[in-house]
Amino acid sequence: MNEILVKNACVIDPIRGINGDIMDIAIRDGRIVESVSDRAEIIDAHRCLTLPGGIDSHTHVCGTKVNFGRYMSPEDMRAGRTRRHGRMHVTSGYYVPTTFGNSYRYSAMGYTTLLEGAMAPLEARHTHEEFTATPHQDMLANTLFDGNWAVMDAVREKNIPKTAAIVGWTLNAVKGYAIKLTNPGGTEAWGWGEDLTSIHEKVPHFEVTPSEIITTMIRANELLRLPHSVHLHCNNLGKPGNYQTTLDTFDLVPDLNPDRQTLYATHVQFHAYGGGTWRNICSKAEDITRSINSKPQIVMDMGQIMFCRTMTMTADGPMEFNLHCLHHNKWSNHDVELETGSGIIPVTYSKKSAVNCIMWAIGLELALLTKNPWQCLLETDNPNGAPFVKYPEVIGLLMSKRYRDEECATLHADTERRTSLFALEREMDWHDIAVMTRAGQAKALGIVNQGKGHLGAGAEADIAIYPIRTDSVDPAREYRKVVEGFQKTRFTIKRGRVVSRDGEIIVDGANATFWTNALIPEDIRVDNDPEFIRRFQEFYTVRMSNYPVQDLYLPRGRRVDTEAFS
Amino acid sequence: MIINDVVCPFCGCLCDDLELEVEGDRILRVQNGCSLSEATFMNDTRLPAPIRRTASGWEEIPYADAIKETADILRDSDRPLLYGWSSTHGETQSVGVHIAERIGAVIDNTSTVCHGPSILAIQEVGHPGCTLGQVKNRADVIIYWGCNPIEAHPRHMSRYTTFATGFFVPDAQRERTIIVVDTRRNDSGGIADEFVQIEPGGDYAVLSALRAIVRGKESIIPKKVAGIAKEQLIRIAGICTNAKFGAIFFGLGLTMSRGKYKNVRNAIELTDELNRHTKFVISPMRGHGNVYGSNEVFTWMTGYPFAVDFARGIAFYNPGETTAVDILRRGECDAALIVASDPGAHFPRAAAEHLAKIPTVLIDPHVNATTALSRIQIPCTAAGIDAAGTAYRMDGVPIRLRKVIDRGYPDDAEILKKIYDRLNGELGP
Amino acid sequence: MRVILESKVRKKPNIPIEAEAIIPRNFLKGTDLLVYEGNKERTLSELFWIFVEGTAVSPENIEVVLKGDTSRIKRVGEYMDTGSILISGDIGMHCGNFMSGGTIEILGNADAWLGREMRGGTILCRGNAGHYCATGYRGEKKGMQGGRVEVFGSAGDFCAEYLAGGEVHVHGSVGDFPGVEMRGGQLIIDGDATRPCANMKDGTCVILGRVHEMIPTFEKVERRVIPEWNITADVYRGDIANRGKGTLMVKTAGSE
Amino acid sequence: MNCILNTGRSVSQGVSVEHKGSEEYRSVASACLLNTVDMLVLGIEDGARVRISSPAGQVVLTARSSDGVARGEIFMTIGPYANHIISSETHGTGMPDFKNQKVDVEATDEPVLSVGELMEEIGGMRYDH
Repeated sequence: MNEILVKNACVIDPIRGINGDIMDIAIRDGRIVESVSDRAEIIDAHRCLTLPGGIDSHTHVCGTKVNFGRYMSPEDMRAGRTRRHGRMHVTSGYYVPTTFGNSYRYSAMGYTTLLEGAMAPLEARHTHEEFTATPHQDMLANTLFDGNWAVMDAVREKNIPKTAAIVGWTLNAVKGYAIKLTNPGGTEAWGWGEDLTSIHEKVPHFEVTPSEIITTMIRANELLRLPHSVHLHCNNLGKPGNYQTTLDTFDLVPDLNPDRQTLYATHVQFHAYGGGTWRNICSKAEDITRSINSKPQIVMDMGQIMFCRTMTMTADGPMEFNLHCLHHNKWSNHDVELETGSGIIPVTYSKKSAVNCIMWAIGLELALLTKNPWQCLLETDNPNGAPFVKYPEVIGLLMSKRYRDEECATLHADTERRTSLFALEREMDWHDIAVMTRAGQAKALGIVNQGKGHLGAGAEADIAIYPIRTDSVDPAREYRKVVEGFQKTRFTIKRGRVVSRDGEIIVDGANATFWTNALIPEDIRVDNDPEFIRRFQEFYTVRMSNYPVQDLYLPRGRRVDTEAFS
Repeated sequence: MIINDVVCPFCGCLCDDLELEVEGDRILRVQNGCSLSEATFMNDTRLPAPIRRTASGWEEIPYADAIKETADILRDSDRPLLYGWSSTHGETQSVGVHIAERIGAVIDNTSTVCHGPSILAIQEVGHPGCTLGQVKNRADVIIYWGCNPIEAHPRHMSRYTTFATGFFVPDAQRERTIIVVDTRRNDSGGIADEFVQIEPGGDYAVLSALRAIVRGKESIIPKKVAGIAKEQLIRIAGICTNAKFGAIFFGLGLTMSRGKYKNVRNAIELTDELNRHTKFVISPMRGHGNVYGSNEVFTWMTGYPFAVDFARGIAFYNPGETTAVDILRRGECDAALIVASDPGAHFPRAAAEHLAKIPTVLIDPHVNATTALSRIQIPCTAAGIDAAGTAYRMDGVPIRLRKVIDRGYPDDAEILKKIYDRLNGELGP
Repeated sequence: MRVILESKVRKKPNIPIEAEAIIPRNFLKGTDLLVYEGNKERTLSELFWIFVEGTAVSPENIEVVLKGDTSRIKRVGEYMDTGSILISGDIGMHCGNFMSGGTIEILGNADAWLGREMRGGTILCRGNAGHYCATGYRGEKKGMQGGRVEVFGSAGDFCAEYLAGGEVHVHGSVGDFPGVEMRGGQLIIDGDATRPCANMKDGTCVILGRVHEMIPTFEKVERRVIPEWNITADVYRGDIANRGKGTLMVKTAGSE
Repeated sequence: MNCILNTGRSVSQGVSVEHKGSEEYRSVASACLLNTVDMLVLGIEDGARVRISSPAGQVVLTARSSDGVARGEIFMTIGPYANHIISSETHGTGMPDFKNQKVDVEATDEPVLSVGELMEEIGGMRYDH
């Protein structure tokens, strides 16, 4: 029996409605309990800010595309090198760090659960291999369906149960957690070097539109009763004037689930541009947030960019090629047969660039203009907008108007005119930040029931204790203390073990991987469908029997069963 | 017993549609495989037990002794080299990296003498590629440049390109145009619709010329480039820009010839240029079954795909300096651990010679040329035959190799873990 | 102040030494510096006989002299910003990496990556330089960005790859692909060169000797007298394959 | 005769690659493909032996005529015989010149060594099993 008692913690636990109470947290064998024996190890939090472990609901840390980002970037690897010491392996890299680098740095920031934003089913085994080498966070994988041939065929047939059956089989086979659509339909068009420019344009050959794919998948998702909603990267990412596509997409979304959103729209900053060219691009964050504020069925995340050199990587192959033609730097592309695509290019976000400054402002506007913090979560689409180590700065900016003003004074002169950020007075409080960095994620991902995102009895003991005294720090003025405080916890506790102390990793990790298993009626299971099997064997280059990821790739797999079709 | 959908571990194609008949610890029959695959499964003669070289000859020793001695050699080394890793599975590779990190070694894999230059090129300009099924289902133009699939990847054409039926290419042989570019007319050239014979070492110039032509700058190109008439270059550029989906596969003809990675870079930049007109992809024809896996594992663990030097505690990478051939040629390393490969046969003489001068340990199921240069050899399982594990196909698709029989050998990952544990015990935290 | 480092005889003389600590500024505080021999940390005095002559109050007055077998010592002069280093024999790889000021003079030959990613200062190599003389690092967009590298012998392959600024002058010949991926700066080769300036974006290269295998995607602009060099040269623009605007000048045969 | 040595893979090399002690492997790896005209110039016939030398070393091989090989070029499968004469210079790239080693070709009566013998020439000790 392993017991810990965290004493004198200043707890903010939004899911349980606790906001800054000084209390003790009892832990036994990895879970939070009502009380522990007097033999428990004592950790004195000294009234420091204590939150449920951080959850990133959209990050790129593991898998084919991420590793290719590393593979092609030896110049980045020399940016973040640390030696092996104690329990810590060697790490390399700043914006595309090694798996251990990612894991240690997230852990130092108090993060204990990550959702990998994009996993191609055919290459899922790779993602899971890297999950086990990212040992200090529990992992979940968004599974890509945006160009899935079988899905598009079922969508064309307007067959929601069949769509659900294909999704259910695939998630089970590849040990995925949720449905991800990246530029739906566009990644298939990119197989021919083309893209789709509106949600009503037809995918070549398949004769379905993004709008049909999105709406059918939303219904299939609910039919499967998946814990998370459809996770959408909208069409037309990164194009001036794309906000209209984003608004049109939001208008498609019904409200189907009482427990959570019906659509999770990711990195919305990249989808909130007005104007028609890079010269007249402007912010449409007000339009986007007006829509979000009237649609509780949608949750988004920021997709904040920060000024730095980083790497963009996404399943959105055509977008990356367009970006490449603009930047003339290195470009990688990796289309995945019958499923999806991907692209990678390095970028530098600079304050000298009006476009970059506007992008930076839009991310913050989205957060500040969204009334309900549960609807706008904090992330940078790591590493697309910035590496995740920049989160503390984003927190600082949201909490301090003064910090924003200081930054704004250094931006390209056009920024003020083409965004509304300079006029926004809102300063977020500790509770808002707790929502936007863990509680909101847990609710949106549907893992509150798995004991994530809160500190109630029965929850997994994932806890972050930051060296911040909320009673003495004024975040509006002392934003530097806020930024520093969120960079390095005093303690990060993962499933009842102290894994990180003052930024130092002190144990070997033992993470878990969550995946969903929808129980699908025999008569519509696709692995019983001869036509599905025939097409699989004929057009994939791996045999259907070699496709599923074996259980042994998830040494601590946590299956989430759903009563699909019930 | 018949086992279906078995994965062949030999080359980077990782064909996964083999049918094996096995009985006990023997494989009786291989179906669907090429001759390389058949030889891999059928002629699998192993070193029976660990051996140690003495002044008078070779002696068999117990596994425990071999493991202890190996750990001692590595621990006492000031500049150990860990090399190989491509004919085994990912778990072994991953333990190898941990050992390298632990003892401050240089760890390198066989891409160093294969597609290492392709990696250098990709690190300069990226890699527009795709999985092989994308080519199979869509490509109407296929270019094999400096590679000979008929000899090196015998089923590549039938599974993925020339003869493969694809969704958008139902009549593959009629609908696909095949271009072969090489310095000599090999069998693969015989199948081509267009064969382009380049003067040795002329690939770079030809690729530059094609890029300029695709850009509409054909007027500056001389009448002949590396032995190829300008008209043929213009015709090829035309075939490429008119393709619906084009795919370039390249091999050692680019990576090993003069200019090395610059040839590959130029081919990638040609692909990039073609994407401004149509869809084009490019892929290296990776050799060893799991050489791409060694790149993947090294990359996520260290940040670099090969040639990683841990001497300073951190990971450092600089091919030409931290690559195995260079370290051996300069006589730098004072101990070597070779896993699942045969540098004795595949490294130039001077490099191989140094292996015989230092304590070299070989962990490999087979007796090979390196055996003769080693102090100790420890036999182990062969991934894909009597050991299961992950391998990465030449296009990055991860496939699980199966264990089809048990021959009583320990897995190389297990042997390495014992060495690692010993080193950890002796070196402390 | 002059610091003389004379290499000691080593048991394993082929194992490389990494000695980025050897820059003039570091000797202001004494000679208690750490270097690496293979994977082992060593003090400077374990590997060198150290002689210090005179004193200095500022690093620009410090001269470091390396004697003996120094051909396996890497990274000497890395991040050097002032003062001088004199190497009496050959020097190992990466001499003068990231150097921003001061002078390094090598009386013998220099191994590969001499002056890698250099930003300022001067490197004089009286003998030959190895491959990748005055270049950059794998995957990085810019190579040498400033300063001057002068090689009195010849240089190996990929000389001045990714050159982005500063001047590289090789009095002898160079190997394959000099000035490949160049994007700025000036490369002068008194001797012969093979496949010069392939894929160049910008910058200027002058070749006074013979060119082997000219890249076919350079456009000949004119033949003219180049007053600075007192030669008649064919002037090319390229690399057209790479949308380049670089200048390559090749002395015409017989012109003086 | 001065030639350029080119090397590559072949099916028969691949088939016997894990049996480097075998006669089959020896015959594949020690074959030296020459242009027919070059063989005439050297005054040798198919199956005759040639000594190939380079600054890196020398090795005796069996000559085989091949139309696919250009004049002035010789072709071998990758392996220990080819490597016996290939320089370990990598031009700072890690990759030796496996495709363009300058060599000298002459007729000889000396025997073709086994792989084990080649390895013993560079300090190894054969293991026979």
